[in-house]
Amino acid sequence: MIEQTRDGGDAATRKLEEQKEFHSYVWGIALALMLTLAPFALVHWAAMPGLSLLSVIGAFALVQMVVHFRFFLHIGFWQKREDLQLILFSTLLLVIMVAGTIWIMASLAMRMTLPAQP
Amino acid sequence: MNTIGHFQYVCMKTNRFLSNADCSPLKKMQRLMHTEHNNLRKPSSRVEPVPARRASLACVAALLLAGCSGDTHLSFLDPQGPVASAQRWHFVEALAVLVVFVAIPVFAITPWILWRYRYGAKSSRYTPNWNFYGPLEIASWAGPVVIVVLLAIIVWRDTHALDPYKPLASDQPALRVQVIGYDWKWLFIYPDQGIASIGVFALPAGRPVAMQLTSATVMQSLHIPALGSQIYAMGGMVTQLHLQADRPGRSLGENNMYNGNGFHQQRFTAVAMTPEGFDAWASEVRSSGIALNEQILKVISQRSTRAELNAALSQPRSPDGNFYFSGATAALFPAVVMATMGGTMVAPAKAPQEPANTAAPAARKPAAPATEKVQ
Amino acid sequence: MNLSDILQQPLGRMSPESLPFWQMLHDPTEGNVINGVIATGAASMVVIGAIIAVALITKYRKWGVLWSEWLTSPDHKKIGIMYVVLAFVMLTRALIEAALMRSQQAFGLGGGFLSPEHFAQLFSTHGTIMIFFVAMPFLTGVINYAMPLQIGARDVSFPVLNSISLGLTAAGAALVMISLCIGKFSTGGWFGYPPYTEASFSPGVGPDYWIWALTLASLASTLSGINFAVTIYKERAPGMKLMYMPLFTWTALCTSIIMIFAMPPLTVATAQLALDRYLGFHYFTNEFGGNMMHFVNLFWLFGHPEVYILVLPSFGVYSQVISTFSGKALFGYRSMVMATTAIAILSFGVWLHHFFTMGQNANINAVFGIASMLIGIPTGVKVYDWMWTMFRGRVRFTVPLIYSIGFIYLFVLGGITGILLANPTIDYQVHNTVFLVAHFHNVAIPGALFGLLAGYHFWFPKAFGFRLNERLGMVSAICWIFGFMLAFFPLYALGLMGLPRRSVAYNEPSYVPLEIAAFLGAILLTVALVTLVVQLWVSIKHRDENRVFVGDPWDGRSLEWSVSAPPPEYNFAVIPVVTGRDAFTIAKEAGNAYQLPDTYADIEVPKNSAMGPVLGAIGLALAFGLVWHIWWMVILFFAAAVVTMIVHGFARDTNRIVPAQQVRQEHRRWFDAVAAAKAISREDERKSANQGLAEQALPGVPA
Amino acid sequence: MNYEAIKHPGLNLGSAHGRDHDAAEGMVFGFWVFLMSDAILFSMVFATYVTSVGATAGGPGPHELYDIKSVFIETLLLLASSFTFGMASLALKYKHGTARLIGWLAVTLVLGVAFLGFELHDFASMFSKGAVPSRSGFLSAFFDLVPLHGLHVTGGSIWLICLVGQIAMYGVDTQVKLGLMRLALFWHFLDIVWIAIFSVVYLAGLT
Ligand code: HEA
Ligand code: HEA
Ligand code: CUA
Ligand SMILES: [Cu+2]
Repeated sequence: MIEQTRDGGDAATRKLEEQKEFHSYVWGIALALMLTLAPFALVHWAAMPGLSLLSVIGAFALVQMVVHFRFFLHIGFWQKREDLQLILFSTLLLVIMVAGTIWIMASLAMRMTLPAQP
Repeated sequence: MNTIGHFQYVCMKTNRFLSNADCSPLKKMQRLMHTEHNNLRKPSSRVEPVPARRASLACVAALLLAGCSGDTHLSFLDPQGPVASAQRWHFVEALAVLVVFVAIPVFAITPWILWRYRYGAKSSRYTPNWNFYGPLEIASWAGPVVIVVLLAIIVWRDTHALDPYKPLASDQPALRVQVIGYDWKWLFIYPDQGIASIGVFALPAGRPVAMQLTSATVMQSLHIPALGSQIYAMGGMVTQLHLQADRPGRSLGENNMYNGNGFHQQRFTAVAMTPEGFDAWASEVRSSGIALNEQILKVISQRSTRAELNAALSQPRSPDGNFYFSGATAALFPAVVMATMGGTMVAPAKAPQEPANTAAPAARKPAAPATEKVQ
Repeated sequence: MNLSDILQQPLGRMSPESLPFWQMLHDPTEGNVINGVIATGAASMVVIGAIIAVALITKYRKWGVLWSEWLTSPDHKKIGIMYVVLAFVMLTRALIEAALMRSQQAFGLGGGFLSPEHFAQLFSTHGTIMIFFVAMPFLTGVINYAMPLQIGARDVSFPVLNSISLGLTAAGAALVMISLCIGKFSTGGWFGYPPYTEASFSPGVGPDYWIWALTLASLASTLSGINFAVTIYKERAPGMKLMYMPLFTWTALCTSIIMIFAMPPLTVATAQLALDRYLGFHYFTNEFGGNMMHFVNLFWLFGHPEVYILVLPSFGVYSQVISTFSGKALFGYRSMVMATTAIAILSFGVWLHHFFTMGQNANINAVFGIASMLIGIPTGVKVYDWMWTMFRGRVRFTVPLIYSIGFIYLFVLGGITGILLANPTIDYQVHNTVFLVAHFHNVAIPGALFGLLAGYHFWFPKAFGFRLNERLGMVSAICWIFGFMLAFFPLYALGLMGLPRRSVAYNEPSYVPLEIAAFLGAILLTVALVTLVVQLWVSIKHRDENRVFVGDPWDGRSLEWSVSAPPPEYNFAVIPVVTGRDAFTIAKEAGNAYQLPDTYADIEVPKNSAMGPVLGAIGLALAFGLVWHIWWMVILFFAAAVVTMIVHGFARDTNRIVPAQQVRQEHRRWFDAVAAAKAISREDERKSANQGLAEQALPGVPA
Repeated sequence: MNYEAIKHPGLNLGSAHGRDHDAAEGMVFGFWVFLMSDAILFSMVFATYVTSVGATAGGPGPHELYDIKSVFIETLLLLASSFTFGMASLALKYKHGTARLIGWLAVTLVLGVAFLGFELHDFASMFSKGAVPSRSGFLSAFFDLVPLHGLHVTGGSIWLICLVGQIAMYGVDTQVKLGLMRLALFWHFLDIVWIAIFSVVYLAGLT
């Protein structure tokens, strides 16, 4: 790994690198704060009707998760390596399991209530 | 009230309206023996001392009721109604596809390969590094894909057609039946007739039956193979099942979901009768059945087989192993569903344990008519 | 649970009544005596077995060896062997139970000799043990043994973790064994559906035994899965691309992935059930908004992928075996890999087919039914590619190959019945009948266990340095195959005739002949197992005639055959460089399979660690305390577990060096043996002439 | 172009750490795999919660129980702790010395413990309203999900203390570095789980 030694050896590069990483953390926390504040505010002041509020909360949450992955866990799409694949694969299974569960349980709930007695 | 007499009568009726006439004495005996065997096998000793007189009457009743069981239909391969016969057809179709296109090719080609390319067969072609041949690969994928597509079509069609919740097409209104699973017996309630039964599920031939099921205890699964689908019954929940018998006859009914020691005895007979027969049976039960009151229900809800139930009643009420009740109302079923949900339902007498947490006295009270439906 | 409780009940809810003979002594009815005698007999077998084992080890002064060479060893090969031994011990019990069940049902017309409760315990423990403590340890053991060798690695990525997994699995198994001696195991079947297993319906210790045994086992499997996956990703020999990996390694990878992702739902389900039972929560109760359907859903989210955990490694074994004994490269390697991964992924999308009959709508049932059938496609591709592998090969009918052929036939039948069950319409009829029982034995035995048995015969010479007796192996294989057919085909018919599973008795005389046939089948299966034991004994006795120290008795194709049998603890004196699939075959063809390196380097291997046995023991004690509500024990051992792990974190210097000098010596010794051995042709591979060096003479007839 | 893209992605020691950096490869990947398994665990608990929200069995529901202010504070604490752990990672990677490393870790620990304190306070106030787990299916599901996260945070805190102890004993050696990297992943991962909790449980519950 030629690149490694070069990077590792050079103090100035390392300094730059550190700056960059520090900024990335600052960006991360700033974005995360915003993405937290917004939905809390919306809910606190009940600024929206129920269903659309739910989807907005969901959207904020998803974006914030991506932000965390990107800025705190340093996972990015440009990396074609195991961790990203692993995360995407896990997400796939997670979605299958959770969505399937909700689909099934919702159907069951609908079909198992006591019908109105004539 | 002369209970035994009534029962004899009810049984007789049940029997008479069965137009199935091939009852050889031998088969009667057989059936009788098994009923007896059943009664003697139960673990509880409470039931043993059946007075002799009653026992002999019981024999008579059992004979009458079960006599023509010569052919109790056990299987959907011997279907007695439209659902089961559609299922049989589906089974045959799928099996045929699988046998012809999956089993036979593999079973035929494998031995041929093994023989032709056995180690000793030095003259056969040997290609140690041959590991890819496009057309063969494509065929290996395409074959199964085609088969699955074929099967998927019939799955989609039949799953929708035979959804147990789907009412059966008929020019007659469906007979409503509500089924409550207790440990180790099924209670069939006919709300429109005001009657109920345990051990026998009577239905008029040629008319659809719309069932609602719940369980007063653990999960169970109601299954009458010769008539149609099985479906789970669960506490606090209502499942539905639609069945129909095409002609009079008796079929085996059972629980398929293990629920304890009496599990294998949780059987019943589905008796399809002529419509007039059914009406007469119903009115007979209405006039002479045991009144289905609080107290009886409480006894039923104990963990017991039918025989144990009989012994537990203040006086044995079932000469033939079955029970017939009058005074069953449509309110009973929802009450059980609600009770299970709200928390007042008694767990089996053996068990009740206080929840570990007593910090919430409010929790002990039944929930207000539960609008929050359990999912 | 406060201090006074703890002090007042130092033994929790344990009492003399928990002993298996209590009821028999106090209420000696005929039934109680029969059941009591059987239960006590079983318990004494466990106790006596344990005593004999302890006595023998003490007599031959093997405690030290056992501890330092085996229990604390981080060597994946030894851990693998211990897994298989554990599987075998548990198998003995589960098989006896199976035989008891078959006899009960053979005489089950209206009665039989077992009480319903006893029978319920039999099927519950049999199912639980077979799945979690026979099949799982067996396949984990085989993967452990073979996979690192196949990829040219020195060990798995986390050797100590590996030993911990073994410890926890053994703890779970021990818990199930203890349940024979004190208290009773669950009667809720291997999936323990609530509310039946809730405190209000099963107040005893049974479900608690089940919960904690599964918790230990599933924890262990998750860790194993992580360990294997990382090993395969990170420890491959240089040059071994993913697409160069032997197929067994591929199936090991897919199995690990399933373990990693399928165990959590089980953990959640059992943990929630435990909370219900211990703290009065309401996940699955009938009351207060509990919903047992959650459990069903969660359990099968695990349960279905689980059955592919069972079968995939065996698929891998068949791939190696068929290719090796056909003297031919695996046909359609790429398809095989694709099929394996497809099965692994699809296995997460079909769980609902275990509860078609619960009441969800037809769309859901149809979608999951069709999804289940989709699995038939990749599975079929594998079956066909195995056939094409033998096509134009030189098929040698060794024991592993006989298993493979038995497998192809029987598994196709089992798969077909699986496809039938995947038709919701049909499942509405045969769900929870013995038709289902026949299906899953038909896939689990020929699919999973035959494969593991084939692997056992295949790799045994590698692990111990001598071959197993061929003739007895053949007898046993034939008994397995025909015994299986006789034991389980009748159940298909019985299921179609309406016999529910888990029935202790029945009333239909027409069932009897079929039940008797199944009983005879079970006897034949027992014969097969006994033959297997005899085979092992005979083989050990005659081991010197069958030595294969050189290490390649079957003209193997992957790297595990390129080292001595048994391999040195560091596996490879020099890590091989891989240039293609079937790495060892390539080397043999190129004539550089056996070469001395110029230099040897020091090799770093992990030091022995007591973590595995210690955490296993702590886990067992903790679980036992939980089962019996012995709270001081729970607190004590929970603390012990935490402390142990913390202390382990503080440990340093966990590796030791095997000096180059020693590596060199061992390698030279083996090399001399290679030079001295006579290369034999495949005709002679089952004779004692076979010292493990394969003749490269087979002239490939050009295509 | 930097070496992160060359070595494993995610948190990195960097090549300045030589052998330690290499050793991290398998360890960190293994830990990722574990986290994903844990994610499935959480997701199943989430699924239970989502499908049990209605099962209050006549007992108290989200609106009576959840306190948005408290949750907001908890969220901020956790977010801040993620940031401070990030600072600790930088201190480790760029070798700012043991004191600074331990300093950031200590701040993180304090924030984590404060979070736990608030959470316990929430639970206590729920209990006082009769909202105990055995009251209803809904509350059972709640007390599965949220405390499960809390337990993870507790475990993380204990781990953190142990690592500081190891630093005190051995200095920042390979094992400490590997430990810190994995703990960092764990900590950030718990933050992500918390996002799901405050959105799905609290905010959705209060709409
Ligand atoms: C891997 C799984 C597995 C295996 C191998 C078996 C093997 C056998 N099973 Fe099992 N069985 C189950 C899994 C398994 N079973 C499960 C999950 C249930 C459901 C439980 C429940 O209801 O909840 C069940 C239930 C079950 C029942 C109850 C049926 C009912 O509900 O009515 C019966 C009845 O007879 C039965 C019989 C048998 C028999 C006769 C064998 C054997 O005799 C068949 C012969 C096979 C072997 C003996 C194993 C072969 C392995 C080896 C040879 C390894 C050798 C080892 C080394 C070389 C180290 N089984
Ligand atoms: C090793 C274990 C194993 C394996 C491999 C399988 C494989 C399959 N199983 Fe099985 N199954 C179990 C173990 C296993 N099963 C167990 C233990 C249970 C019961 C649990 C319990 O209730 O206790 C069960 C229950 C079970 C059910 C639930 C039934 C019920 O509860 O009512 C269903 C339903 O769909 C099912 C389906 C399938 C299918 C479709 C496959 C497929 O993977 C099969 C695929 C194979 C083939 C199809 C054959 C080869 C293919 C070809 C030659 C190609 C051409 C074929 C086609 C295109 C169709 N299984
Ligand atoms: Cu009466 Cu036939
Ligand atoms: Cu399945």
